[in-house]
Amino acid sequence: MVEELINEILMAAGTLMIVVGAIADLTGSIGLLRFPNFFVRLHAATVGTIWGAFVPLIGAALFAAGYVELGTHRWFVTGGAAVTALLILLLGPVGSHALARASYRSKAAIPYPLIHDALKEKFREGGKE
Amino acid sequence: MVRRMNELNTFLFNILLFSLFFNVGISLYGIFARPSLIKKIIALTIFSDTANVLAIIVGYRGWPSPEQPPIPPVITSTEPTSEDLIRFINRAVDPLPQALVLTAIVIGLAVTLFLIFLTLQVYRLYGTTDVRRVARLRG
Amino acid sequence: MRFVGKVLGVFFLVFIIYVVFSGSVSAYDLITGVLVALATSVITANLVISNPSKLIQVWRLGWLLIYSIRYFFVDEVRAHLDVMRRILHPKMPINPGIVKVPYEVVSDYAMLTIANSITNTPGTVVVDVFPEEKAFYVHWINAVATESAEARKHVSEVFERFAKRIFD
Amino acid sequence: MYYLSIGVLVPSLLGLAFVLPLLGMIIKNIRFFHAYASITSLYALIVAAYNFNIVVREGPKAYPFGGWWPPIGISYEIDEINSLIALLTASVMFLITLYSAWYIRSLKDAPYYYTLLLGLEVGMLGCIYTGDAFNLFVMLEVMSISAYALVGFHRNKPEAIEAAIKYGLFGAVATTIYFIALVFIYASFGTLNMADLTNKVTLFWGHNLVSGLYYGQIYAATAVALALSLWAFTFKSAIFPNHFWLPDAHPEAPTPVSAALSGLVVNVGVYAIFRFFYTIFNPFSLMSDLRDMILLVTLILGLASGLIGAFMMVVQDDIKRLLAYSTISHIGLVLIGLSIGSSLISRPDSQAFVDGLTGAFYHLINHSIGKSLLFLASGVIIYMAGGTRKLDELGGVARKNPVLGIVLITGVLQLLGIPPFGGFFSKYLLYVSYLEAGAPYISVIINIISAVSLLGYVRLLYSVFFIIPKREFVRTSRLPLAVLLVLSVACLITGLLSPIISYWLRGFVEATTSKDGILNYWVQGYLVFWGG
Amino acid sequence: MIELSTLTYLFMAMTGVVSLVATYLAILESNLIKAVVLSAIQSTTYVILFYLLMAPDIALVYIPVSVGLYPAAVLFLIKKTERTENDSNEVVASED
Amino acid sequence: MRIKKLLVLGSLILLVLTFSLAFARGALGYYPLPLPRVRMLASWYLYTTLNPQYTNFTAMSPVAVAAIVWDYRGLDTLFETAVFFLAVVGALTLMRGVTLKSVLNNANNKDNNYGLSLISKTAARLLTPLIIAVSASIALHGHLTHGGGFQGGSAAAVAPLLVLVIFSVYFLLSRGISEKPMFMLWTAGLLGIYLTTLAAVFIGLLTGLNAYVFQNQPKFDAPVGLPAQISGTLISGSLFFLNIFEYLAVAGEFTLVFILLSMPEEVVKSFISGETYE
Amino acid sequence: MNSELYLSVVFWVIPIYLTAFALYSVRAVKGPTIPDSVLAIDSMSYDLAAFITILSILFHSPILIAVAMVLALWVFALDIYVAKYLESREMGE
Repeated sequence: MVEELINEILMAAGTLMIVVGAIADLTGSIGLLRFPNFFVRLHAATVGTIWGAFVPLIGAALFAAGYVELGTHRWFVTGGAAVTALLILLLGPVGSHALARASYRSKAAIPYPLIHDALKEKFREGGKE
Repeated sequence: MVRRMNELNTFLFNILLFSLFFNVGISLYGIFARPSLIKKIIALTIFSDTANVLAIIVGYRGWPSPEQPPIPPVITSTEPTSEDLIRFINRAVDPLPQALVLTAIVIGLAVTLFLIFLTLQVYRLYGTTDVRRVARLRG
Repeated sequence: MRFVGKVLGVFFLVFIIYVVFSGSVSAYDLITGVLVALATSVITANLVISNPSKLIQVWRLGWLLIYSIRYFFVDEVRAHLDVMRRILHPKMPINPGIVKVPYEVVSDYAMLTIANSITNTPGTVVVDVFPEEKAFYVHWINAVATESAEARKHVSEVFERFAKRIFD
Repeated sequence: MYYLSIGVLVPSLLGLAFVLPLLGMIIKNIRFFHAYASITSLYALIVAAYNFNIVVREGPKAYPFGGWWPPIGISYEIDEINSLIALLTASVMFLITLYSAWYIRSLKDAPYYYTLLLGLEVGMLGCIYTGDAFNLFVMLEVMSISAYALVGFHRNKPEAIEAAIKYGLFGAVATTIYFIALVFIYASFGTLNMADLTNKVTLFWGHNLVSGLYYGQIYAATAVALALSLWAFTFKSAIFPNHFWLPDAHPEAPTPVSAALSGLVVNVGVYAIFRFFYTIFNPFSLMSDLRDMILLVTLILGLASGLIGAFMMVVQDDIKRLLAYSTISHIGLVLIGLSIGSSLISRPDSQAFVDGLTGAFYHLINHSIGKSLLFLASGVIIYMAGGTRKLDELGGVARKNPVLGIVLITGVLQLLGIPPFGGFFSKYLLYVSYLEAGAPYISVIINIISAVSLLGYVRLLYSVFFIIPKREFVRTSRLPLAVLLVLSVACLITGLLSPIISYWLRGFVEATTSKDGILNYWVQGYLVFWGG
Repeated sequence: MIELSTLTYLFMAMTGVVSLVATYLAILESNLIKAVVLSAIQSTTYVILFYLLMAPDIALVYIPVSVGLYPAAVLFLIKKTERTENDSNEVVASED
Repeated sequence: MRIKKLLVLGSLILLVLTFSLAFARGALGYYPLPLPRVRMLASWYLYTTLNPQYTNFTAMSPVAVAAIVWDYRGLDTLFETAVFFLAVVGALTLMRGVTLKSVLNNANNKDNNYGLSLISKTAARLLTPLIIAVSASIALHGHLTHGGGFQGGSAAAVAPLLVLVIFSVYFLLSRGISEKPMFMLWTAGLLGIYLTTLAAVFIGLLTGLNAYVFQNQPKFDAPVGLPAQISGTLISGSLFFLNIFEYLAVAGEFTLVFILLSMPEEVVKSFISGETYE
Repeated sequence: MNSELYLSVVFWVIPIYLTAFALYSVRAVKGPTIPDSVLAIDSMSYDLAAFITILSILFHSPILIAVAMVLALWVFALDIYVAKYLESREMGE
């Protein structure tokens, strides 16, 4: 009985997170299309990554943990989704940062217009690049 | 209703098939007509990948019912009974093309890696990867 | 001795990830997990952990827990809603700028935590980091403050407070 | 009774290749590798001879790998023809390996060279032995990738690298196309085993216990599959539209490798065409009209490549390039012989049919021996002439070294088709078969091909023999000459024993391509395992 | 009422069309790095296809090979050689 | 030019849509969806891949693909490994004589000058053991769920590849991951694969029983077999060993290839120039 | 047990995800710069990982999940390669 209640709660929470994730995902993709340059698009991509992928993955993990009909292999889903979510939490920002830094330094993407650019001043002082 | 649904499904599936056929054509154009060796290698990978997807499609099976998808060819219990096996056979997709594609992917990767080394060597010797210029330099 | 500590730290990390990813706790998983974790930790211990004594200070884990709850339920929600509003707003109100955000933590992992926290909240992305200057350069979608001390208060103060407690 | 020797030959050779790079890191003495490679290829020769003996005594035999009976598992199936070609391959490879010990002496990288050479041998033997269409694809790749790497072995030579990448790029396309053909075959027949395919196409039994009957529209699918696989096989054996890589690749490879590529590797494509269009899609099959069309195409392609090879030979001024074009011409001749089975040309059990196939295989053997001989001899000549390959600069090398001269004449006469040598009898059989089939104009074209190529060979002989040497040549050691002598004796034997050889070959061809032979292939390859 | 099967087939069709677009642009792109990135899009679509065609085993092989190893190897190669394809028949596409 | 490209693309897509619609409406003969049944051979594989009732006719692995790859059609896979082996040997042939020590000596070896930012480096440090753990899990469960040696090995190769890219090749070399250990790992894996495929034959020769090359489980006419279970845990005989060895071989192979690819160009050129051939 | 209800809610998430993927691929194909395309592939793959997990629940095939993780891992590697390509003089340095 208690077990069923716990499963129910897990599935409800999972569903909620999945739905939130889907909406955030759609918003992120719209932002990626609408925003004017690469550096601003990074923010939209973060929306798509954290709420669009991390949250629904955790939701799916909870859902699978509560969804008995998947059989004994449901822990496989839970574990896989949890590890994937953790990895995305670690990898997503690092990837964004690496891309941003590379494209700023190599001028592959131009961040302007900006209201303030501390990095440009830094490079001008240091005489780099 | 069922027939209309079936026709819609067929239409959607055919889009996939014809996209893949067109991919074969485009990538062959890339291999034969583009001048850069690197572009040729990229086109070669696309070509072999498309062949692999076609092979997998051959092994796919239709849905037994609209809510019941086919399952991957893995038995989920380690001590299956006869009923388990019958249910498994009735829903699992064909494993043989998957095994063939596994082999083909690795082979394609091996050949491509070797071609990449060869292209590097071509660049070291000729200073270009453009086949037209290579042919001209060779005389 | 120090090396053993490092190995043990990596060992538990790898072992937990292995078992969670395998999704079962049968004897086969446990035995292979121990073997894999042992091999991996011996190979990579020096790369991963530099100060093993921090691993046994359990209160750090408690701070990590508090921090993650606060991060996911307060900071993330606020930042997400803000950026989603900007995306869906017909006029798309953005005000981007790259600001300098200094930090004070010592260890690399603390720095990584702050940087990832900044990047993971939409609206701020770490573009560059200069360890010798101890400063992030953050691309901020709504740069209300261009001066570095002010910007730090907006962007990274909370993260830094927790990161210091967890890793330093 | 399952003979382990059939199954164990190719995998064990592969294992011997696996350890070679590691040994190369440990052992620095180059002689060890010469010995290792020679012993390995001698082992291959002995086992191949043993397998041939089995087939001669007991008929076709199959070996199921893993104990999985076909078509569930893969099986090797050898009959008279493919065990003979395997024996030929193993023996010529043995001589080439011996010769390599002389050739590779100055390079420090013997382990890698021998690994690749062993890989080439593994690939060829696997292609020939296999009884499974997909395994043929894998083995083709094993063979091809070693060939690409060996062509580019002289890494600092721009031409070699360019030839290697051309060969490799389009070779990869060809094998992928063969893979697509296999997808079609599996989609329509539901099996990949050659014996089982034979049954389904010929309807010996029809519905198979394991793999059912047909699926979907087999006729269109088979047409596509056959066209695609023909493309791949013609690429591997350098038949006319796909011959463009050969004149670059074969001359630029190290000389022993050129001999292996020209003498043996091209045989594999021809053998695959034989296996596909005489055993699987045999004259008695349901789809024989498709097969007739395709064999007509191969006839045209064979004629074209015979003529093109012969004409291009005449205008070459590079000795190895000349020999490479001669390969195209000779493989064209072999393909002409193989195309006789189209029922538009001859009936399946007629005299012409057997004569044409006998001639084709006889010519295949003659060409392998003669071409390897000439390429290996050209290596010695180039060495003696100080590295030049231009015909005009060779200036009478053979006069300095009479053994070399005799050997060279033997090889040229073998390929040219002059009576005491084998080439004459095989060309004669090809000529006669088309006369018997009522297509004399093709016989005439065969003669024209021979006549045109005569000019090319005469140029070769002229520059090597009839110019008075004006400069000093490097002296060469005995080992390569001994190998060459063995090969030239083989040339003489194929000629002198031609009645016996052609009698045997005729028997083999009849046993393989008659209806009973095909039935027997299926029975040995499939039915025996299922106790039928 | 839409069904799971139709949605799956719709997903297949979408990925097919996207792969066609990506392939076409990758072959015609004269900037080789862009071509690599576009072929990575094509690879991603094929991963989806492998997944939807119930071949996760293939997907597991194909992802490392096509998303990870090919681009890496080709980018190593491009870094050492040439960045663009010098196709005289085409104007080099400008970045906007 | 851009307009032309877009036009061609649009017409291509339109062509695809038209063709599919025509075929779906039955214009050129009805092209149906895949049928809801598989080929007969496939059902044999599915039925015998793990079937405790037929102990003489099963591969004892729940994963049909892995069973086909390593047991039913093991020969293909052995030679696929051979293709990879020969390709890498070919690459080594092209790079012969170029040793890593020389590369190290020629470079001014300071880690800080190379590589990406500190954030990426710290993340890579943390990521390395995680990747190895996950890849080992994929490889070691190859006989039970999806995955296997190649999958796991190629995932494991990400770790050295990421370290190579994020830090630099010099960092990798200073940590002892160089040509020679990878070479050893690779050859060890290959030999393991090879010996496993012949294991049943050796057992058969020793015991005087009939056995086939590549045999895994006992057959009707060949009672030799590798253990399918160890104290109740399924290990599927040779599949388990083959997965392990393939994992080692593939990880070593890829690392070797990328170390070769990342060598600085000037060093390689100085080695290659000046060779002569006859 | 209301698993049916939850499943039907999750089912209606699919079209939203498909729309998002379409938009992502528009950005990925359009560019205009290389980092833009890579960023779009990146976000798309992470979302794909989530979507794959949801689908494997809907398909009742738990084994399909392993794909998600490997996808996330390797797409990150793609980011790093491109970043390194843009930044450095040679890939190995």
